[in-house]
Amino acid sequence: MQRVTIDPITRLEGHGKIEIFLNEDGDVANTYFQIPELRGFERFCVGRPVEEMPLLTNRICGVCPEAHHMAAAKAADAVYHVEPPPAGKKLRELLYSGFYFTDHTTHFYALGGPDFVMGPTSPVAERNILGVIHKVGLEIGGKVIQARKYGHTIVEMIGGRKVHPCTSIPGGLTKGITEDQRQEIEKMGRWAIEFAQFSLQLFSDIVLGNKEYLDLILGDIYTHKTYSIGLVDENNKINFYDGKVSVVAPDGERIGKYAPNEYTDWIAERVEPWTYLKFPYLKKVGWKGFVDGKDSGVYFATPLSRLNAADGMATPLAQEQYEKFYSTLGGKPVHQRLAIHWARLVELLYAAERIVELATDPEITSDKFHTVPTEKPTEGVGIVEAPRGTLTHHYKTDERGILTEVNLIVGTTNNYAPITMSIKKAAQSLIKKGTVVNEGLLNMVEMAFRAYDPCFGCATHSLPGQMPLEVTIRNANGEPVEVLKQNC
Amino acid sequence: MTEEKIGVYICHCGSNIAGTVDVVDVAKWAGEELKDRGVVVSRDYKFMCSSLGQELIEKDIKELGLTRVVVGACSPHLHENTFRTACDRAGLNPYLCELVSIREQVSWVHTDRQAATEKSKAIVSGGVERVVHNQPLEPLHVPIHPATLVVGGGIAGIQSALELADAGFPVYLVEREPSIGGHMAQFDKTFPTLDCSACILTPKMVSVGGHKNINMFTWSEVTQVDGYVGNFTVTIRKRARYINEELCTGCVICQEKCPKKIIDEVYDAGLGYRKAVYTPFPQAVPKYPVLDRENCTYFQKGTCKACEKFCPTGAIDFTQEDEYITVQVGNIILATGFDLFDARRIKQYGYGRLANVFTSLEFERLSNAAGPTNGNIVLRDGVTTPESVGIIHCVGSRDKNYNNYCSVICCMQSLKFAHLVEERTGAQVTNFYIDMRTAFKAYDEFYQRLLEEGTQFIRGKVAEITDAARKPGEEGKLIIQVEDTLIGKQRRIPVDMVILSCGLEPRHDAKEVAKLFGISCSADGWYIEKHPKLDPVATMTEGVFIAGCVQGPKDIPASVSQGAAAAARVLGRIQQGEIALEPVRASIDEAKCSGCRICNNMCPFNAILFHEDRMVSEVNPALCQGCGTCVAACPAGAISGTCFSNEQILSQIEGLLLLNVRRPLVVETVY
Amino acid sequence: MSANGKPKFAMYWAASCGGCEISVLNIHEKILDVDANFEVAFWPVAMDAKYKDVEAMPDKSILLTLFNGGMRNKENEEIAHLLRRKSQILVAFGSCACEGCIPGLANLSSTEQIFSAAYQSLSTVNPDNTQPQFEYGMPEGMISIPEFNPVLKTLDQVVPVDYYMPGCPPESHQIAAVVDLVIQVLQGQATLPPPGTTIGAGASTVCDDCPRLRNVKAIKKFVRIQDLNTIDPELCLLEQGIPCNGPATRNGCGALCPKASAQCIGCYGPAEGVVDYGARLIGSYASVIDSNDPDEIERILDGIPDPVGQFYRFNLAGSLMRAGTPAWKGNGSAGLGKT
Amino acid sequence: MTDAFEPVIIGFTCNWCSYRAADLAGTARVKYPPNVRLIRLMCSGRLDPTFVFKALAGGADGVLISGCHPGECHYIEQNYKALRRYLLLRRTLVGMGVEPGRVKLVWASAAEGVKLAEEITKMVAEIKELGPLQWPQWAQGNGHVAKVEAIPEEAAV
Repeated sequence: MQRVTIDPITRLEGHGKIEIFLNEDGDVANTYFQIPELRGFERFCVGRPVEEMPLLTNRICGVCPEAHHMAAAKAADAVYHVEPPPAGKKLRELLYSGFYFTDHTTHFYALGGPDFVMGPTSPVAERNILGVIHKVGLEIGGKVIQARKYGHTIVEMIGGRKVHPCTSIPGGLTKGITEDQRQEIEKMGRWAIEFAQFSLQLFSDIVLGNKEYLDLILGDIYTHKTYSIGLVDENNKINFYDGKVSVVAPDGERIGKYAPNEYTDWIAERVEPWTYLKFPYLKKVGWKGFVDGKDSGVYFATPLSRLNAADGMATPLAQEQYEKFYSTLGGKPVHQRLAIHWARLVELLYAAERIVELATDPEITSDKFHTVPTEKPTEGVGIVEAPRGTLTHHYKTDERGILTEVNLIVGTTNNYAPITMSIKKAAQSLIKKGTVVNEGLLNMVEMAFRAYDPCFGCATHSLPGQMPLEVTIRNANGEPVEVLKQNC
Repeated sequence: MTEEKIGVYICHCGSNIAGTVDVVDVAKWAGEELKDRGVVVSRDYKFMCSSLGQELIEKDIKELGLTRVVVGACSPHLHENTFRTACDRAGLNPYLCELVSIREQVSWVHTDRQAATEKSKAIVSGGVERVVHNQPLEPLHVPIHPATLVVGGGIAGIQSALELADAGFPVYLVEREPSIGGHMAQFDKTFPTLDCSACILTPKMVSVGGHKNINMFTWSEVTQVDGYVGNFTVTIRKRARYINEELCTGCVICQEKCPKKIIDEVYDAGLGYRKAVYTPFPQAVPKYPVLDRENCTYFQKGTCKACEKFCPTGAIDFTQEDEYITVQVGNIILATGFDLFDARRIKQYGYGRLANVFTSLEFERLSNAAGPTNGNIVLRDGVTTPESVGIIHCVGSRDKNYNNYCSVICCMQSLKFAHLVEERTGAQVTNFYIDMRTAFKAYDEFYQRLLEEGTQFIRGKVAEITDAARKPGEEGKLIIQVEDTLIGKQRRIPVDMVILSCGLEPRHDAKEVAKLFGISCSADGWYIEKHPKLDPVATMTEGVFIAGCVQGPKDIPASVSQGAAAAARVLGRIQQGEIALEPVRASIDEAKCSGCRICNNMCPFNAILFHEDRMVSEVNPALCQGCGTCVAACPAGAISGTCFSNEQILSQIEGLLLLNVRRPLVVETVY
Repeated sequence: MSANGKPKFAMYWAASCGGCEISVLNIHEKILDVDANFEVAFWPVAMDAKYKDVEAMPDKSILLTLFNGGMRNKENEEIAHLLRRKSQILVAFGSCACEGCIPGLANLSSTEQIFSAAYQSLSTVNPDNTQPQFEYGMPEGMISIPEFNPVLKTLDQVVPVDYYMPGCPPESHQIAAVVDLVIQVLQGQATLPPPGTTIGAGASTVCDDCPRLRNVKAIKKFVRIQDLNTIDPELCLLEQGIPCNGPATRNGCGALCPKASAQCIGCYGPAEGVVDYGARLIGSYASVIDSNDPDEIERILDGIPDPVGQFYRFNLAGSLMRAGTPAWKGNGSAGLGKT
Repeated sequence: MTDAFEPVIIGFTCNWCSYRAADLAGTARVKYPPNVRLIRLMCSGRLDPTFVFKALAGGADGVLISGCHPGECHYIEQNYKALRRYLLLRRTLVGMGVEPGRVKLVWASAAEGVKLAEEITKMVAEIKELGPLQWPQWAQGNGHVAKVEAIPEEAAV
């Protein structure tokens, strides 16, 4: 038996590692996507005061600390049975929308975008943000950097810091914003809407206008008929900060919605001995292994799944794009994973519109941004939509608000099973009878997991350089038979 | 690894150390094991502190070029100075010498020779690690202001003031009461010689009053003390007398004309009366009366002014206000005396309930010719002369319910009372004592004399004094219930009058006063001397001395000697002109100080100031006493202290734990 | 020096969150200066990252390595040793590498406790208590994951470190400044600070940069921030009873959190020359408690329900008590000089 | 280490009271176990928690802090600062899993040589009960559990 080791790949926490085993015929027997790191947050947060969690859990991920900050703050609210005043909630959501705008921008232009803008078969050296900038023009590159800056500015204004915000506490925030800041945010928001529309235009010009890409998107390689989940408001419209989690079956039927405190009825996690990361699945359906279909509990949580799980967008321009999205791709639900990139842009527009909505809300500059908790702290769950998937924080405390139990289901973790499946499928489709399509394998496997934007992906390609990929094909004894490496 | 060349010297102290510690082994061990820690020579010697021992060190410093010295011998409090001086003679800065105690801390307190030897090694190793971080220092020199503050105008304070003033140096004498004199001025006779208290005290009071070098503040209190030895700034509150001292002749017509009578709780111990404007007693110094505002009809009702009307010199001044006067002094002598134990606290003795139970002070007034009864010893009714009197010793003293200590003077004063009663009334006197304590010159002779005079003595602690008669002969009497421990029987002694020989207690406000002057009280409230035997009048606070009963109960001769002794100590300082202080001081690195102001209230000596402009704190080395509290409090580690720096202590810990010679506790995994 | 004559640059993440990388990216155009002045030899986020390529490099051939992340598993330590060998200048970059950061709090727990918390959590269905195995035989063959260290170590507890750059993450403007410095050094216009120095930060503490009013401190009670009706935007947080770590925390961030009315949580670590960060806070907080009565002091201290977390939030792995190696070791004879 | 566990205790003493008390114990030939090694500070207020951590991390099984009785501090009130720090330090150590009995605060005046000796004897016995401080093992992370949940009210103050 032969094995192919891809190590390291773009990682989540620590390096990701892909093991591909070939059977005697040289076909793919199995693949393993290993996450080789554990830091133990669920243990060492125990004993800490609950108000520390928005600060401690930031450090789970420096790419999406805002998501942990929000989930933790909401869980802490729940622990104290306290509702932030309207201004408090809106400020948090405004911060969060700013973050979404930055994050989605970075991902599309720096990571996902290049595959399409440059073309999947273009030299790897060009398939990065600089390549994009060269192709579409410097002034767009400037816009991209501008967009990231704007998003960070909004985060810093409300969150106190660009990375690892610090202002959310049980019951609201430590500070509000001034009228001047509000105006600045509104200005940036309006610019953001234009930028988002421009980005969607760019996508439809370059990608939708090109049959080759469309086929790639609609092709079977990246299609998994799994469940979709995503946070929706009372009108079943997408909301990143608040609401219930809608669960939609592969056939598009909504099998239910769960409130944060009901998540354990819906989500379960499976432990495999060969990786540090757990595999969440739908408890009601059950774990059937790495397979899709209505009988398998495997689900995914991405921009695409959120569109699938919702009935539409809460803002007008994004709603138009939502409709266009499904009409183009042949109705709901969409299972082709590469469509995640497009869905992400629809969310980008929503985030931008939401920024303006909130920035123009008369309450946003109110000084009533915090409610002092009065009830005895007990237990609480907080859920937000991280860009990379539904993020769940669950705390139990003693009567002083000291944590006695902590459970976290982190964004990307939701997609661990589907990513593994996508990688396997890509490998199977590309490794036949021991013959390997070098560039193809590397790139396609890459695209397979990059579509999910596993944590850190956003950072990966924003520098000139090459994909961190190499495939070693080894025999069963682990001796290298062939080494494929990208040169540039 | 240090560049220093360290010499280690282990003392046998005859057999004091060598008897329990293998000093030769310790010295050998240090020479070998601590070689790579900088030890270049390690010796043991019979008596390091002997001149030969010191020469040994000096020789090595000169010949081997030692840069650090560690001596393993006795406590630094004994010989630190000896060895520092030796180093100094050899040209090594004295503060580069470290004395570690392997006698008091090892050989004298341990028995197991091996354990003691091992511990000695650890202690020496601690000294070696520490000494590397010692810095060469110079003692701080502080000039001494020639003036002195004496607080308390009792006999001790008076003695101090006169000694200093006669030597030609200015003195500020502060007294809380209207007149100086203190308790002694209330007495009639003084034991054992029975000479008249006033006769011996008044001349001294007068010479104080008239002394050109003594600036007297009566009816006054010290409210603030800033600064440090050699240069204190003292604020004195001079309470308004409502008498113009320029004009007053002390004729006391005002006192005669004043319509308001008040029981005199202070001077006459509540037995007599005084006026609202008064001098406490005829020989008062100064002669000016005091107008007591609380009791003055004019101040309370708005009319009267009799005193003003009749004052021949127009010296009455109702507009006077308290004055605050600031003086500079180099030293301070505290002689604030004692309070009498409050006999009411012992319910079963019935004082305050049973009319004819008197306190010692009351009796002093009764027997005083200038007292309320002109020296007639009578019962509360003011007429009846007692036929039998019981005198009870140790009231409030040597009693775990009140004070554990012996008040020293009670036995002798009781004997004095017994003598006076018998002499003046012929009454039968019975003394109730626990132990007779009549040490010191001519005291026991006095006791013998009393025995001959027929005074009865019953050994036993009085259980109760009651007026409840049980037997015939007890009616109308006070019955003293006591167990006579000599015959081992309960006895009931009926008497007409009981005198409680009350003990001495620290002033009720002793603790606040101690805080004001930066000295410390013992648990029972007496001020702590620097050394109970060798330095009884100095305190731990440089420049502050104590004399008389503030330091503990004592009789007049002892108080006088202490007054003189304290003065002598101060004179010595003044003569030197300056004083050398240990350079143990804290300092702040401004580059590291963020001005968080956490250290700002760490210093009871106000040595830390905050510069608003630069937003940094600074230590005034003149005020700093070197306790190091701010060093430990600084969150930024911006404060460091000489002689006890972090480096020194942390290194000493490593040395004590032998980390300097031991293998790592945890071995690193190496690839 | 490489073929193109540009010195080699490397950046690596061990157990970290990626915030350091984001902070580096947030220096925006400066990143191009790095590209212009250095040949990026090794940077997993940016490019091909095969360890054996690094192993193939001659020792000391990388001029500058920014190393972030803690030593959570054996693989982290191997790379630390590898990069130490290959690098002339090794910088402990960010709180994790300098002092362990938040993940260092794991040093209060045993491996067993950490694993059971993770793999027996209340949403985990794990009846036969499966746990990750460092080596595991699948039907297709053996596969392995790096061995989990019993404690999280800081970088300098595993290899000698030349410079420390604190912060969680280090602020972009500080990174930019350091990049400028190194480039100036390359152009001979500046010299490097002495080894062991902390760079990209101040020598004082956060209060130095904090605009809040401060007075002489006398603390009557410590409060949990959510229990305050209003946080005075002008006054020192500690004086409001909020346990702010600013006084003991090295400056360099610009007092971001206190400016946002949130307490400083100490991510820049101890000030210059401090041996134990938490000890400084214990000493200073306690000193300003305004009571001499043991019972009242205890009552006031109840306001700090989690002293270890409060005082060692970022610093536990670098502290005397919970350091992975004996604290006195490698810290100079008096355990000083380490920041 | 010998088979019978002999703890090492580092003692911090105040120059004005407890260090003199130790001297007095010596002059009076009062006996106590040799497990304690003393360091002289000018005042218990100088005690930096760093010293305690340093000692425990360096292999000491216990730390004794001693200063002047409340109200008797040579520097007026600095021993109260020591008290405050001790109480917070003890809470922190408990949080780290160190038994509170391992670090003790004892007031001892210059006159209390006997008391100091008694306290030392008592503490040595208590530490022997507790056994060695497992710091090196904890530092390795092997099975350390923060076993001490609450602070018993036996404050030696």
